[in-house]
Formats: sequence, structure tokens, C-alpha cells
Amino acid sequence: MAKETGICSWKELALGAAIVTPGNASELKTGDWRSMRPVVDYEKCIKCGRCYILCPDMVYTPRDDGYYELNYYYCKGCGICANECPKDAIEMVEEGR
Amino acid sequence: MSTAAEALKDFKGFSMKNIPEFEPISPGHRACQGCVEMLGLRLALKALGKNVIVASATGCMEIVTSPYPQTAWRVPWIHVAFENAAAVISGVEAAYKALARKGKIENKNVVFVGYGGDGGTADIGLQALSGALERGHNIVYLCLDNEAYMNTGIQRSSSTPYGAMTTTSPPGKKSIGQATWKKNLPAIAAAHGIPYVATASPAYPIDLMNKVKKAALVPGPAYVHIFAVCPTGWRHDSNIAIEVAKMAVATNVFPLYEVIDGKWILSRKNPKPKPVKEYLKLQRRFRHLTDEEIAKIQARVDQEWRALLERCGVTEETGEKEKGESE
Amino acid sequence: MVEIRLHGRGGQGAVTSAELTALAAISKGLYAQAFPSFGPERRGAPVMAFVRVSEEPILTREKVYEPDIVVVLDPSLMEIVDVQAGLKDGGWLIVNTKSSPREVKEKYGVKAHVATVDAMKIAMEVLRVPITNTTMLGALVKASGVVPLESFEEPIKERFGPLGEKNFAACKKAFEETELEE
Amino acid sequence: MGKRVGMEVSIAAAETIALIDVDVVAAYPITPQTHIVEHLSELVANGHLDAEFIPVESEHSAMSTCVGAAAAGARTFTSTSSQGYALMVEICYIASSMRLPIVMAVANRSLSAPISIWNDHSDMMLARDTGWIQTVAENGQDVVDLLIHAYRVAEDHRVLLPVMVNLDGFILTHMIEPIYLPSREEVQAYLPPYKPLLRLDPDNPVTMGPVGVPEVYTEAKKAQDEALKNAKPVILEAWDEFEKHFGRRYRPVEVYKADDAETLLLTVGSISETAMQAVDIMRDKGRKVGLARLRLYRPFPVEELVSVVKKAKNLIVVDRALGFNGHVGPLCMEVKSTLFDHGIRPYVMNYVAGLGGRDVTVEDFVSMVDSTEQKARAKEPMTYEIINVRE
Repeated sequence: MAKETGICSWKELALGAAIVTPGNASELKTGDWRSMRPVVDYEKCIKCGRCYILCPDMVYTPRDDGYYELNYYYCKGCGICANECPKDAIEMVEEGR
Repeated sequence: MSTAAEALKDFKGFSMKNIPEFEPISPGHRACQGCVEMLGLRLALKALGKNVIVASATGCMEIVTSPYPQTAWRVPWIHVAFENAAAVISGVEAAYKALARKGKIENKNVVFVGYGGDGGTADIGLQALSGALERGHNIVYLCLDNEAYMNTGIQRSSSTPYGAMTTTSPPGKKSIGQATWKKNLPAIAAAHGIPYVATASPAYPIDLMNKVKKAALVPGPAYVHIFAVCPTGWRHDSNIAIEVAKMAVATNVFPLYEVIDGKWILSRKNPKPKPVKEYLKLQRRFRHLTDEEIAKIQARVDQEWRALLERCGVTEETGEKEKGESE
Repeated sequence: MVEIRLHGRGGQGAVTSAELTALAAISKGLYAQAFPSFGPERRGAPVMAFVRVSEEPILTREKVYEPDIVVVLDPSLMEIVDVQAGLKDGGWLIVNTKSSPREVKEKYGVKAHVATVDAMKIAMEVLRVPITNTTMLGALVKASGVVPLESFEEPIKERFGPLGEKNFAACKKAFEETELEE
Repeated sequence: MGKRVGMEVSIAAAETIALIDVDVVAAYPITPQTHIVEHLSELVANGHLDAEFIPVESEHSAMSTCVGAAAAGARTFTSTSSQGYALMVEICYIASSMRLPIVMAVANRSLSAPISIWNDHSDMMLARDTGWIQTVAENGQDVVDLLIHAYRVAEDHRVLLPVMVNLDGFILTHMIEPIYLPSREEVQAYLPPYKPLLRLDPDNPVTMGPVGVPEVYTEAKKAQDEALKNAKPVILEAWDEFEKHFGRRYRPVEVYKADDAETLLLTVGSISETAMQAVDIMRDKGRKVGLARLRLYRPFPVEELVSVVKKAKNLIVVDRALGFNGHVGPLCMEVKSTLFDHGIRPYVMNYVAGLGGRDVTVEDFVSMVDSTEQKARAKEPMTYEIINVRE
């Protein structure tokens, strides 16, 4: 956790406490925030991409086959994707079940 | 042909088939569940790609993307203070202009983006924004409007709608909540006579991305006002955030339009607007409102919609069928 | 060190006269300062400007309290401003007026030497505008010799561009026409 | 080759900025700094300076715009005074924290109320904790020289901090005097081009100004504090180099007839030259009076001050602003703390002089010395006094 909490010597800081590792927030597992998880039924999916384009957490990424991959590492479980899926192909299920 | 129209004459918009894959903001950011402000920012920056420099006002989008030592930013980003994102990005733009002219750097047609929330734009940052727009810097300014100071705990701003409950506009025996009408910031931006102004909603992502792209293409300042639903502050479940945003458009509470070279253009005609009540009832920030108050809000929304139609030169009768997106 | 105080009205060019005097001195390798009475600039209001000229570097940053020379660009100021304040007894009071030095000396009880010139008449003749700032420089040189007359030529021409020639002519004419107290 | 010219100091400041070839100027007009801004806009308009001149809508935006420009890698300048400085203070703290080598000329002036457009050091004192390097000019030549020096120090990779060059409002800004203006080549020979260490560049994305969580804020401030301390040798080195290039010598504390002085005056800014005259007058009468002038205000020149003051019996610190703490002026407080740390205990009198454009004369300095020596002999308590105040 040392890295995550930013504990380091003042001598190691970049100029003006800038961060010079672009996008390293991607190390953070915001999936821990989730109590409900979206589960995609690829049988129902029509590859419309609304889950991808409407996700505030960049959880979905396009795949070569046109479907969208879901990354639980980041998913906070907001449920927008399930609510907006025109085919009800995404279901929110309780974590731990 | 005037400047913006000239720059946009061959404009090719996005569709779901050609969304750029690059995410300028990485996942792992700390925005709330269902944060539509983050979604709006994500979509706006996706439309612009890697060749941008971003200046952020203090606010939710600053604090959730940059707590040391992690940054969600994959593009160059600077935060200085609350009220000055427009001034900071003015300086960045001017520096690039001077350095490129003097041959000190290559001219790479970087897009310069400043953004702030409604507080950082409509209240404390209005002067810096007005200055930047008036001076004609080639910048894109995004206002991510979640209608209150959400970062500090949901205090009212001048962009908070009438009747809304916030922590500094609490309803009570002598208060209906926010006692003033929402400041019309896009109209204020348009009054500067800048080449491009638009309103956009993440509920219409392609429309939003296209507008931001247009904002970047026009020479000079451009302003895009983005409706940023905030489940935390608006008191509704996060999963309906996009539904709320769509309802804001469907009820004419947040109409979508562009102002190109001073010409007002409605993005979505809405011949059968839904009652404002449908929008209000989704959010607990309005739940204390009486039917009488709701009627008052309805009247105001109708009046503003008519004024907008007039500006756009459209009559209600000729309003065409609602235009769908390719989504 | 010679210390000069100029009196004029805002917009009449007293500050310019001060500046030109300092520039003339500096161009001759001397040390000089010129500065206005600091404050908001208001057209018509009585204003002062100050000059110091010295062969040594000037250290003082005070206002000029005891001038060796006082130059009055506008005769109407004689009635409303104490132009003699602090003026050294052996110094010079140089006034734009139709009156003779003797008349001025008697009317205002001047202890210092007096020089007069009808700068307004010269300005109208040569420049065709009632602005006496460059004209009065000629009188300043005649009475005090603080800088040589020709040292004004370049600063005046630089300041006034195409009108420089005429302004320097007015300056020279005033030099010739200035009456000194006998 | 450079040239000796008669020139208003504000104009000379602007001409110097053109010689330095800055890239971006963002400024707002405020009396008495206005002439600097006007002349810079003129120099840009007529092509003598190839820069973006941004006539911002406020000082707050002036500094914000400079921060943006400097972060993008531009050599940046602004100028302000008084209330304008007060408005930009928020961003001044940020500019130094973000380590941006902005240079600013401040035409020192009082703060409202009552509103006064005239000279004192209230704004300089307001700036004291902002983390900027601060130098002080005593005359027009100093302004030119210190501006050139400022860029050399600010942009040095061992420093990378903003520099504020103080010049007394009106007394210097509106003064015409002889000034040696160097040539562009001479300036270039002394001042290398600015090479930013970090800049906003899409090819190399960096996040500037992130949230300083408690785990890092203290370290960030420590790093900044060390940077300011480490700036001192670079400031001195740059002055040494300046002397080699231009023949004029600057030191953090400059002295005048101070060696054997029993009573030492300590002044800041343009009144120092008037004080020198007072010293001459008193020396002529055989009095052992000397003068120390503070040239470098930030970082505070502790060692230099100690070595100058240690032999004096009486020290007179002349403040040009009030501290509103009820016991001492802001400069004197710092001087006293420095002397305490080094076990030096002269009799210290603190005079607050020249507030809001009140002239400080030769006689004023003489009477400060008279009064201090008298109080010291009578062992009166050390205190502060506003001089020339009407009862």
C-alpha cells in the first residue's frame, strides 16, 4: 500500500509534486466499491455498445468479435449498464452470490 | 461563410462504429458510483484523443482523478485553483502559440481544454471564463453542470434549479429549497459572440462527442455545457442516472442545442414534451415540492422552451418528429 | 546639483518639460532625475513636476522641497498656487507671462530672480497650439543654463516626431525672447 | 553594445523584458505599474518583442495565465502592484509550489483602506510567505539588472522558483533617470534559453497540481522549502556572473560606511539612497553611522545580515509597512528573530516610515539616529514607532 498512499521521501517527489506516471490510477481496484455486480448475457447482447459508451468507469472495452468485455477490477456496480441495456442482457446480481 | 461554419463544413461525426478506443482518463478514478459528470468528461475527451492539454478547476473531477501518487490522466493535465481554469488554459494556449511561432516547439495543433463544474464556471470562475471567451483564445471550455457544489457536500450554486434541496438551500417552513432560477450559462457564453456554444448530455453520447469535436474544430473559443447528473447530490439510485438525464431532455428541462456563429440550432425537436413532474419525481432533491410549486416550475420551463424555439426560429407546430440517434 | 520644480496644469505638458530637461542632461553625460507629483492624472488640475540635474550620481529620492529654479507654465497658476514655496533666494522664478520680470517681482514679492517670456504668444506663432511646455524650456535655459540649448534638440525631436522641428524652434525663440531680471 | 539612456524606469523595465525575449506576458493595468504593461503591449504591437501579450481581466487571471503559460514551457512575465497583488496572492502561492519560473515586477504600493495609490511596502510584506524569491531595486538600473538576474535564477534547474522584483511605486516607476540598457546579445550571453524540466506536452503527459493527500503534503512542502533554501547559492552565483558580464555588483545585504558604525540603519528599497545621504551628513559630523540595505528579501539573507549587524551597538530597522501585531513591524520582527538566533543583541529601534507615499527625507533618517541613540543611552524599552505622524 506504500505506493498507493503516496508515502515516499520528499527527495523522491517530482518537481512541484507532479505525477509523471500517466494513468497510473488504473492500478486502483475500484471494484471493491461494489455490492452488486453486472452479469452480461451474451446470448441476448446485440453489440449495441451502450454499456461501453455509458459507463463512467471505463469498465467495458470493445472486443474484436464486436462484444464488450467487462472488467470487474474497476466496476463500482452503479447499474447504469443494466438499466440502459436495450435488450435487458445485463443483470445486477448481489456480490457474494 | 463565417468562421465556425467554415471550419465545420466537412464535419464528420462519430457513430457507434467509429468511437475512438483511447480512454484519456483511466479507470481506477475515484468518482462516485454512477457519476455522470465523469461520464461527460470521459466522452468529451474521448472525442478529442491524445493531442490535448487539459486544465481543471478544483472540484469533483479534479479530486477524483488526481490524489497523489495516482493520476487517472493519460493526457497532460493541470489543476491550479477553483476559479481560474479558463485563465490557466488561456496561458497554455498562448504559450503554445508563442513557442510555435518562435520556432521553439513544433506546431502540433494541440486542443486546449479547460473545464469546471457549475460552481467553478457559473459562480467563482465566471469572470475568468468571460475574460478567456472575450479574448478569443482557441480553447474548448467544458462546464460539467451537476447543479450544486457536490465536491464540498452539495451546497447550492447559481446553477442549482429552483426548488432543489441542497445543504445550503434546505426546504423548511419558510423555504421551498433553492429560491432562485437556474442561471442560463450557455446563453451567457453565447452572448460573448464566440463561434461555438452547445449544450450536451451524456444520455446522448454521440451528440455530446460530436459537439465537443466541433468545439475543437472551430477557431477561437468554444463552450460546451454538459448536463452532469449526480446521483449522490440529486438523491436517486445510481442505476437510473442516464434515465434522469434523458428525462431532463424529454421534459425540456435541459434542451439540447448549438449556437454556431451566433445562429441558434435546436439539436432535438420535442413536439410532445413530457410533464416536468416526470423528471422531478425521479429525484429526492425535489420530493418536498407541492403541486403548486411544480406547476410554477412547469410554467417556467415552458416559457424558456418557447424562448429557445424563438431563438432557433422554430415554431412549436412545425416541431418535427424526435430525431433518434444511431444508438 | 540643480533642483527644478515645474508648475502647470494637467495636460499642459509640465511633466514632459521635466522629462525633456532630464533627457537633455543625461544626453550630455550628466546625471538627472525627472518625476511628476505622483497621483492620478487629471486634465486641468494644477500639477507639479520635478527635475534634478547633477554632475554626480543623484542619490536622493525625496520630492524637491527647496528648488533652485521654479518654472511656471501657466500664468493663472501664480494666483492659486504658492509657486515660490521653498524657492531659494538666489534662485530663479521663470514665468510664462506678458509681464516683465520687474512687474512679476513686485506684484508677487519674489525674493528670487525672475525671468519672464510670453510663451503663449510664441507657442501660438510657431506651433499654432497654446501648449507652452517646449517653449518654456528655452526660457529655462536662458535663465539657468542648466543644460545647453542644443541638448534639447534630439530629445524634443524624438518625443514629438514630425512636430519636433517646430517645437525646438519654439524653444529657441523663447530662449531669444526671455527677459531676465537685471 | 548596450547604451546609456535617459528613460522612465517603467519603460526600462518593459524594454528589459523585451531584451530577455519572454514568450508570454499576461498583465492587468494597475497604478503605478501601468506604464510597464502599456509599454510591453506597445513593444509587442510594434514587433520589438515576439510574445503573446494577454490583457487579462484581473490580476487573479494574470497570475493564473502565467501559471498556465509557464507550465506549457514559456518564458513568462507579469507585473502588478498593491491591490492587484493582493488579488493574485492565491495563485502566487501555487506558482511557487508548482515550481514555475515566472518573473514578476511589483511596483510596491500600499494596501487599502483608505485607498492609496502611493508607495510603501505593504504588498511586498503580503508576499513574504508565498515562497517566491524576492529581490529589491533601489534605482532604475537595479530594476533592469535584477530582472535579467531574476530569469537566470528562476530558470536554473537547481531553483525553478518564481522571482518577484520589487521596485518602489512612483518613486521608481515614474522616475526618468540615466540607465544603462544592455544589448540583446549581452543579455543572451548571460541568460541561457529556458529549458523546462517538466512541461505540459501531449507527447509526454504529466499531471500537474494533483491532490496533496496528508501522506504527501508535508513532503511536497519540504521539497519546496529546500528548493528556496538551495536557491541562495544560485542567486549569489548569478550575481557573481552578472558582475563579470555587466560590471555591476549585487549582494544580499549591501552596506554603506557600515564597517565601524555604532549605529546602523537597515533599509529596503529606494529610500536607501536617501539614507546614504543622511549617513554622509552624520559622518561629516564625526558620528559613526552606517547603512545596511536589504537587496534580497527571500530567501532571507541570515548570514549576511548577521555579519553586518554583529558589531553595531544600535540598530535601526526601517519598515515600510505595519505588522498589526501590536509590537513590531514585519521586517524588524524577522531581523530580531535572526539576531536572537545568533546571540546578537544590539539596541533595536523599529521605525515605520513612508506609508502610503509619505516622503522619507534625509532629516527623517537623521532624527531616527538621534532618537535611537538617545533612547539607547537612557535604556528605554525597545519599541516601534510610526514616524512623522500627526497627533
